[in-house]
Amino acid sequence: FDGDTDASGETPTRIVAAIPTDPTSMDPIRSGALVVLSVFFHTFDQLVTITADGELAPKLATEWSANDDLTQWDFTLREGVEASNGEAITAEDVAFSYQTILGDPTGENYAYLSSVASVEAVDELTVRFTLKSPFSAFPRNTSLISVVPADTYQEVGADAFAQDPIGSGPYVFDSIQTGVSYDLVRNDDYWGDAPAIEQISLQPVSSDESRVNGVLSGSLDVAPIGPTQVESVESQGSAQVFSALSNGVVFLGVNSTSGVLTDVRIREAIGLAIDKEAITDGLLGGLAEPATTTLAPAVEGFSDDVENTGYDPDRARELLAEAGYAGEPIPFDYATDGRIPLSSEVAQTVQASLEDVGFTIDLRGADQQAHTLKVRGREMEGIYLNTWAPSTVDGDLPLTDLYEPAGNNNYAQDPRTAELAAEQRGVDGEDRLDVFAELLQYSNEQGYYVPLYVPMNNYAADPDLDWTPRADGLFDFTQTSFR
Amino acid sequence: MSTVLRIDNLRIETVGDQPRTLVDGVSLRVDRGESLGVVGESGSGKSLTVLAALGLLPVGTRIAGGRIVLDEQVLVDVEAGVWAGERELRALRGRTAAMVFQDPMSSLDPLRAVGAQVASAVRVHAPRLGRRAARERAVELLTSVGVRDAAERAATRPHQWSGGMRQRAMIAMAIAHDPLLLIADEPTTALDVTVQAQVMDLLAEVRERTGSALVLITHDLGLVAENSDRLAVMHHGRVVETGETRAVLDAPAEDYTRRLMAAMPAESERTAPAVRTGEADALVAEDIVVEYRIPGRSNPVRAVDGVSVRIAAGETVAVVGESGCGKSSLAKAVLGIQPATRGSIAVAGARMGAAIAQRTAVERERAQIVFQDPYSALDPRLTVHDLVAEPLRIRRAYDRGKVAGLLADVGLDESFAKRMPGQLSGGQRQRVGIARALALRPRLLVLDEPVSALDVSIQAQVLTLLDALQREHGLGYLFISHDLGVVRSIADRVIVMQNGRVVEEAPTAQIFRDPQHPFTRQLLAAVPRLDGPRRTAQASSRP
Amino acid sequence: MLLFIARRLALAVATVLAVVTIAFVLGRATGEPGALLLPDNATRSDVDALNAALGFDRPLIVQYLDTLVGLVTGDFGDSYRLRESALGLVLERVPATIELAFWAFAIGIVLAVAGALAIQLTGSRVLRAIVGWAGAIRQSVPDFFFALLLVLVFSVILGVLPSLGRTSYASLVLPVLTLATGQFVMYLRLLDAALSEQAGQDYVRTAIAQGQRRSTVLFTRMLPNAILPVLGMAGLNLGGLLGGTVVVEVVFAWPGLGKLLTDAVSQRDFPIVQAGLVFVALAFVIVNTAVDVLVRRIDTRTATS
Amino acid sequence: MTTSLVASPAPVVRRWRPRPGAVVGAIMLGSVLLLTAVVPLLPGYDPMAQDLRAALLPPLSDPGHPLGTDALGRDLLSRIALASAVTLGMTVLIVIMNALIGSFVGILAGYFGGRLETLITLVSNVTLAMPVVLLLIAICAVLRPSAGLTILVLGLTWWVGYARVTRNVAASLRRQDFVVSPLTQGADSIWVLTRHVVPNVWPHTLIIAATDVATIVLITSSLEYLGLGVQPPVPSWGSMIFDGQRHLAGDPWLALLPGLVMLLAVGGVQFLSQQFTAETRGGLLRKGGMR
Ligand SMILES: Nc1ncnc2c1ncn2[C@@H]1O[C@H](COP(=O)(O)OP(=O)(O)OP(=O)(O)O)[C@@H](O)[C@H]1O
Ligand SMILES: Nc1ncnc2c1ncn2[C@@H]1O[C@H](COP(=O)(O)OP(=O)(O)OP(=O)(O)O)[C@@H](O)[C@H]1O
Ligand SMILES: [Mg+2]
Ligand SMILES: [Mg+2]
Ligand code: NI
Repeated sequence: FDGDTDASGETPTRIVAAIPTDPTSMDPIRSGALVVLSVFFHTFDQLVTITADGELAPKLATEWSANDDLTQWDFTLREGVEASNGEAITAEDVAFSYQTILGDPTGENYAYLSSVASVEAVDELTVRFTLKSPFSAFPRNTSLISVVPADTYQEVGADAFAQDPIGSGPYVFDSIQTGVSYDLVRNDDYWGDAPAIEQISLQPVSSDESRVNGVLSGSLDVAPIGPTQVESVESQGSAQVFSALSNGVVFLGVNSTSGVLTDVRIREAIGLAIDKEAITDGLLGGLAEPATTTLAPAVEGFSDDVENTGYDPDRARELLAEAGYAGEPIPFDYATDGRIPLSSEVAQTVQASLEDVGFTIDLRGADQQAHTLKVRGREMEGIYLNTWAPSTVDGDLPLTDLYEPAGNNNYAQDPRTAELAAEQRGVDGEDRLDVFAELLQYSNEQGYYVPLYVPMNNYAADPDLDWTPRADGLFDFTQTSFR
Repeated sequence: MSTVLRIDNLRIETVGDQPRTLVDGVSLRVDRGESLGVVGESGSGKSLTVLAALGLLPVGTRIAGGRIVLDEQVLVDVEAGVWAGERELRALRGRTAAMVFQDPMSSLDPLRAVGAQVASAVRVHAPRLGRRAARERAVELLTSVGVRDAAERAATRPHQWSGGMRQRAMIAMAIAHDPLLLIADEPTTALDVTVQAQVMDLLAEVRERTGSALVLITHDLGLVAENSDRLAVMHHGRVVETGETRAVLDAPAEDYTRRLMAAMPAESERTAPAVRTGEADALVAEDIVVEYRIPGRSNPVRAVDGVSVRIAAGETVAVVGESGCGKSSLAKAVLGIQPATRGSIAVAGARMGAAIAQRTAVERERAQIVFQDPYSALDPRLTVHDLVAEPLRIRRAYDRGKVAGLLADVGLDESFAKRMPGQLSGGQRQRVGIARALALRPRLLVLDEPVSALDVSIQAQVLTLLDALQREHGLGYLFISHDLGVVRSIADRVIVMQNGRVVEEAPTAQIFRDPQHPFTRQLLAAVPRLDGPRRTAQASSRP
Repeated sequence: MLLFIARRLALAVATVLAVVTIAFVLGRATGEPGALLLPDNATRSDVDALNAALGFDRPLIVQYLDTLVGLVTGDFGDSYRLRESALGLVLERVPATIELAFWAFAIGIVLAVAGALAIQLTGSRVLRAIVGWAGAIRQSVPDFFFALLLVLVFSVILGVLPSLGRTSYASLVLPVLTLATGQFVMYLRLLDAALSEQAGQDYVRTAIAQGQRRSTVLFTRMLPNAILPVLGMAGLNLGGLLGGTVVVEVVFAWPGLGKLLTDAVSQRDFPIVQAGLVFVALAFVIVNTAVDVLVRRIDTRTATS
Repeated sequence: MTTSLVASPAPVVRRWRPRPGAVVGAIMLGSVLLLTAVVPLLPGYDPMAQDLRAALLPPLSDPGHPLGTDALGRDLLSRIALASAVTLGMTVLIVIMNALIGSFVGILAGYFGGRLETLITLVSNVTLAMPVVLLLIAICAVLRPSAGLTILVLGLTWWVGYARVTRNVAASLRRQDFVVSPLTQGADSIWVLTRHVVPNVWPHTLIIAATDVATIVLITSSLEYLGLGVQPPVPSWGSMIFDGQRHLAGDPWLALLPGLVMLLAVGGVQFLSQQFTAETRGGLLRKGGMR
């Protein structure tokens, strides 16, 4: 039984997918939150794209190259690309898009381009980026920036454009009902291969249970679900489950600059006290892997050689005794809802494990937004649960945030980590990976973060859906079809 | 002469595991066109008996034995196992027998226009009558019971009608189908004497027209004397005496009937006044004006308009007048509960502020009040002892012995001290109220209709008590009442009020013998008396 | 009557003003939203720039006056997150919530009236007991769980009704059912008590003594008298009903005001919060004033006392 | 009534005959109270001890965990007992706060009337017009969500029902003679309020409180759904049902057992409270003719 198959038995060509949160504005210049990208990937072209397996691939740009010190990047554009209203997409449009973003520090995309000094159209099909400092992984950041047709955008203005956005992607907007439904139809004039799916409807559904039941009852074709629901969906047989390791890491942030946590032995004891396998296998039902570093294996920059403390509660107790820890309460903040599935259970397990070895933990839940504000205000006093998943599938974004001075999660403010994070940008290939490895190993030894696990992205889907989920959890249905 | 209603050996009990018998072996008979009076103290089973006759017993009670025959139709015969069904009863109600209830306000639907309610009473048994015709008939009926501008008034709701008018509307509904039997359950208790007289006149006039028989339930012997052919006296759920009204009243055979009659206020003035000369006047109130502000209306309602009262120590001054003439407002002004807007008040020789808040505790204790309604005057959660002790406690003069003394003064022995108001009869409550008022040894006692809520028998006890207390303590009484019989037997002087003004003031004897003002005469004429004129439907109108 | 309406109007204005003020105070106390609007790797200075651009660097009193001016002109500004007119967004969601609340209320009260009348008419203890039990059971199941059970039965197992969204009349059924059952229980209790009270009134006895049918008395006399106070309660309950839709909107992905507002509150999207709260408060005072006026028209007793 | 001067005491001993509903209610509520009281005394009681390796044991499968375990391997029986204590405790606190505030406000408004009453109407309108959920989310965004905060916010805002009823009662009491009479004897308003008004108002408060228990339990559990309320690892009925519903397909008892306990308690209180409220239940007068 398949709700999408019509009476004639033809394979369906419309897909209804649930997104977990409301997208913001449909103006790709100003909006750049992750969930919106699930829309923009379909309706706009970006210079490059990141494939489901995390590799960089051409999209609007066919090729790109840098000068020797990696401070100047030239992108060559595809010829004959047109927006759905017929406006040609050239280097001018690319330059306009990037320049507009750079001109507004309050936009959501501004931070992705923090390394860019200037953008110019060299000729019709060449765009040149001049960077403030060397940056080897720069092209990955361009996968997040959508290119708008400059004339149209300027003509109608940003607000009107957001109501009726025009792009050059494989789909065009059919209708937008803010917060309700984002309906796309196939762009038959698209320059690339025509996707099999003709219509896409992206609908925000915030409750886990509702997404599962939506798929099970046929209201949805594909939806992200929580780890506890995987087993029951599988057992129902009326839907298939996709599970794939994500590009994110769930970790404990540690404020190593205040209280007892300034002592590295105590920080180490935290890592030793937590049985990560018990979390991944028991609590998360095997739908996660223990993490060794603050980068997930799928992310560029991950290294197998980096080791973490491992699980050794006895050693943790010893360390605590050595350090003279006398039960000073350590605040432990977590977000009750939002980005980390089962965050409350995970936090409770972590609390129990820590208290097991002698810590006194003061567990404090807050909603995701309050938690985010607190993280970004550097207000965490003890430890906190957080996650980082780079949408570029490259280690650079998290490094900035975790190890550079301006990083929101950087409580240590260790000049050495900042130095290594910057160094990584100036080198390429194996050399770059070595720098990463050194940084991540150092971080683990210092106990600045306690990596917990790499979660899987889980989806329930129509049993006939032929689809490969992306590591970053975003939707891209250009390669998708129904059997 | 055929019988309209016949009740034989009726027994009514409460339902439940341990039934209480409420009405026990009552037999009554009402013949065509005749009028039967049913009297008896409160709770004697009068209402239950007649309600049972129409299958209207309240929830929690049931017929346990006996026989009821209405217009030759056996409604109940417990021994024979006959029980009339809902449908049969419905056909009889309102057509064969109709009822007029005591409280005309609560007996009408507050949300529907009075005319519509009369019209629906018309249509119940004349379903074929169109709405318009029913409405016309309703107006006709209302006009026939003396409602002026009936067509216009029909569209207004009960709360816009006065008590007497509402009772007229109830009667209009009851006579809509010229019933063989009218049952009136205390139809005038809520009304003052003048209106009562009008309503009784109307009932007689209607019966003359329709030939209906009447069952009149009341505890006013004067009322039955004037309005009934035969009389049944009930006591504790039984009929203790029946017979021709005149005969029974002239020569009561039963002890209880005699007691009832003895308790009626004598039709003579007080013989030995208790006025004490030489002491300061209990009350000197000059030119009192009381006004009520009505929210949303610019000029206030003037309830008392320039009244002056002087009461000597040991003197009883009665204030009479019809309902709403400002008697209670005057009393409240004296006490400062509703401050007078003008005028001066002096109690026991001392002038005091208009509002109670302006009076010191010592000033307040000089004037005390006994309230009209003994049920609302006592906090239901306190014991008698605490109730009487309260004024003493307020003044920090509590003393066990004093409380016992006060209770003894009002004739309540120690055994009452621990009871709650709910366990007292109305008369006993009123005595507790008097004890409270006396606790602070006032010079002036304001009595706002202290006996109008009581049965005659209890009324007599309270009046005797008041007289004794006055003699003992030299109290001045401001005695408010609309019962002229009571006033006559207790007051030294009478003030007659109408519309907030004094229309006549004179010693009691003079007022009753030689009333000057027409309004006073009208009041006096309206009082029902045992030897009053008969007000009965003419035998000639009987079929 | 005019004076009465004028007083109610003054009260309404004061209510709305107070709600806005509370919203403002709470809003400013919850912190500045900039950090929530930018991606994880945005820096402190980006966030500060955004907060300044949103006007959070102005003195509080200026911001408050600005809010009040917005209240008067009906311009609450643009949503920080969605970058659209806040009022527009709120109004866009209003129909969905009203649809939900209206049907839940209407069905709840109609069923409650029917149930209460049936209890009175039959006088059946069994019926009252059944209804009492059903009410207790419904009241013991939180809305979110009740909704989930409905979805499991009607969408997943039976497959007859959509489990989420607002696409057709069918999608209205489950959310309305969730809310209406709760409303039903509440109103049934109120009505049953009110009717039982009316049953003891003398005017009922009068009507029966005239030979009226019990059913006629029940429908034409007791019901109007009993329903007036219940209507008053219903008006007051409106705020609660709107609050109660939040959970249902989340479970059924129903694009209503409740979800928009709760999200806006947690995301510190103050223009939406303020526009939404003003709307809710206005709806509340308008409905209640209307109910009061209606009740006073039907029951003229209250007007004179 | 006899007419002799000294009436004999007629003690009004109304035998309290519980209706069947009240008995059932008492048993239901009693069993929950018993559970909360007795389970903590049992040897295996530990609502916090986790054992991820013994997670999601079904009921009756393990002698150590008679009702099984939750997703973190915690003993369900212990947790249900603790949740009952927590939820009932919260509810009782909230109800008491509401009853106190509402009655206080209602009595003042009813007794003094005037401007004070207008002000109180305004305050109650504002609390009614401002959905409590939104208020709580906003406050939780400032302070951390916690049981205390929920108690405080609900306790301070849900009192309008009490205020309305007590205002009416107090307003009608104000006109009663027994309230006026102490004034004529020299008492002040405080005397009248404390000795006559409050004692006569509070039975009404009690009746509302009894029916309000169910409402408060429902509201707090809805708040748990939004993450506002009792914080982990301390359980409440709402959070247990919410956590359990994620396992509804495989391990339904996780949600159903706390749900059942909640039903027993809420239903119990409800049936008990009907004992107070429905004294004169019956059809129109009597049914079925004369009989
Ligand atoms: N529904 C009821 N359930 C139980 N007892 C009742 C009920 N109605 C009346 N009674 C009792 O039956 C007795 C007779 O009541 P009834 O109303 O007939 O008195 P009454 O003579 O009409 O008195 P009154 O003059 O006060 O109207 C009283 O003791 C009363 O308490
Ligand atoms: N609180 C009040 N507000 C407005 N008007 C009032 C108030 N109390 C009494 N009145 C009006 O004042 C007038 C006199 O009332 P009052 O109670 O003094 O009459 P009364 O003579 O005691 O009548 P009754 O015999 O019915 O007790 C009436 O018209 C009444 O409607
Ligand atoms: Mg009677
Ligand atoms: Mg009076
Ligand atoms: Ni007697």
